[in-house]
Amino acid sequence: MKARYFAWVRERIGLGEEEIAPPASVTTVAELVVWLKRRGENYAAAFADERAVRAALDRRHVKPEQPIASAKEIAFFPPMTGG
Amino acid sequence: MKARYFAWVRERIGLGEEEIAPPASVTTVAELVVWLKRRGENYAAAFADERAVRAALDRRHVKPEQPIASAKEIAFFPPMTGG
Amino acid sequence: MHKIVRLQKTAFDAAAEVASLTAGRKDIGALVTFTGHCRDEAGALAGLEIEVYPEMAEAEIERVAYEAARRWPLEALLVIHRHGEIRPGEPIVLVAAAAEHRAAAFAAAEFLMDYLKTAAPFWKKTRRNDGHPGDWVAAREEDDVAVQKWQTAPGKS
Amino acid sequence: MHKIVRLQKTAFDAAAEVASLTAGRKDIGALVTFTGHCRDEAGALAGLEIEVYPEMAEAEIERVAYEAARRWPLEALLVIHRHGEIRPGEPIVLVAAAAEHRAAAFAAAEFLMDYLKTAAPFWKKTRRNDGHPGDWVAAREEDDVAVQKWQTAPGKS
Repeated sequence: MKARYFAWVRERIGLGEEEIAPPASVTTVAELVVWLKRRGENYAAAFADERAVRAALDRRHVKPEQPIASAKEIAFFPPMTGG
Repeated sequence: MKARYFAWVRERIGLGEEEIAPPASVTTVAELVVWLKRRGENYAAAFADERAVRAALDRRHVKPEQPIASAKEIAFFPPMTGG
Repeated sequence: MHKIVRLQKTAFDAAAEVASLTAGRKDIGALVTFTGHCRDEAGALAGLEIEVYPEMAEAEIERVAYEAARRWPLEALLVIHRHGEIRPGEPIVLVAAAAEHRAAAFAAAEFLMDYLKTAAPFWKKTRRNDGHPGDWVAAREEDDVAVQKWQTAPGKS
Repeated sequence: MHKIVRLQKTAFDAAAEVASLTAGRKDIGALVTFTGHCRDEAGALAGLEIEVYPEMAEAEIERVAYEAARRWPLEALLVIHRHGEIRPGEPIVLVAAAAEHRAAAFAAAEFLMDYLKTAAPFWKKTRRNDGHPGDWVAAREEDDVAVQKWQTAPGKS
């Protein structure tokens, strides 16, 4: 699946997007965050305060307990500040 | 004092404004309306439904029980429909 | 606070009026405008004739504008209200409220409109396309209800 | 209902956009617009850089515009949101809602802004005049509170 990062999540990870292939044991958004944090200090820094990071699955807002299922795209970002 | 009439109050009375000199016994807006209604059928028609007519004393909205005191100008008109 | 209040017979250009209110300003984060237009009621109306009690209208609008500026932290405020002959599609009233943040701008614009509708001495008479004489527009009960919410509203928020 | 939703990098002319939305219409009685501008914070800011998740932003704004049209009887709706570099004084976002009466136009415009603020994927970073790196703008708690009122709000009123 494609992962996309925005704003300071993007800056801390150092990437705007990447292909990721989590193992089958990773079934929810929260579990994916745990898995990403193990990939390096940059990921650990981005998700240090998990409550500060929001997620969207196939471009819809989701909660951490949401199953990833067959989603094609997941995005992580801080609370939005548009408008 | 000067009396001014607007919208259908003006049309029914047939005048936009006039000088009036109510007797000293007329002390409130409501009493002035009673006095005006006796001046002719046109006034009686304008004030037939007294609750439908609003008043302003020296250009401020007032209730029927408001004393006229030394006001220079009184206006009568239907509920406003601006905006 | 920059404030403009105007009564006039001629049509106005809402965009130009608002532009002049905020030109060169870099401290305004939020601008809310309301424009009220004359509707043609599916072709039935040739327009409106708006009667005004001019001295009282100016005093009332100034009073309401002052009250809005007391309740909310505003940067600029504009009220223009027309009277006389109005044709369908033309603007009748323009209210603009500018503030640092949007909550104050929205609240002030809606407050001004609710009071203009119920307290400013204007009366609309319709002009019909079928030649029959027009009627005085009746006051809407919703307008009396709308204005009541501000009587219990807090001050600066 | 006439609806326009647009994301763009370039500045827009709010007046011209609104004029094009309502041109020739004689059924619109009430038009409410909201314009959000970049403030200079008393000269401290050189501007903003707005990051966007474009595919999701379009989908979210369309969804919110659809919901607004479901809740209120609207004649026309416009949302334009910029991204990229914005200078102080420039417009960032424009929302316009047109209806027969003002209550629907005010409510829809405020609803759209409250959702744009909290649900549309845009992030602002400041650019400073003193050469220091800018910061990501923090979300405001008031915005989360503001959007909650629509969750208990009734449908068409």
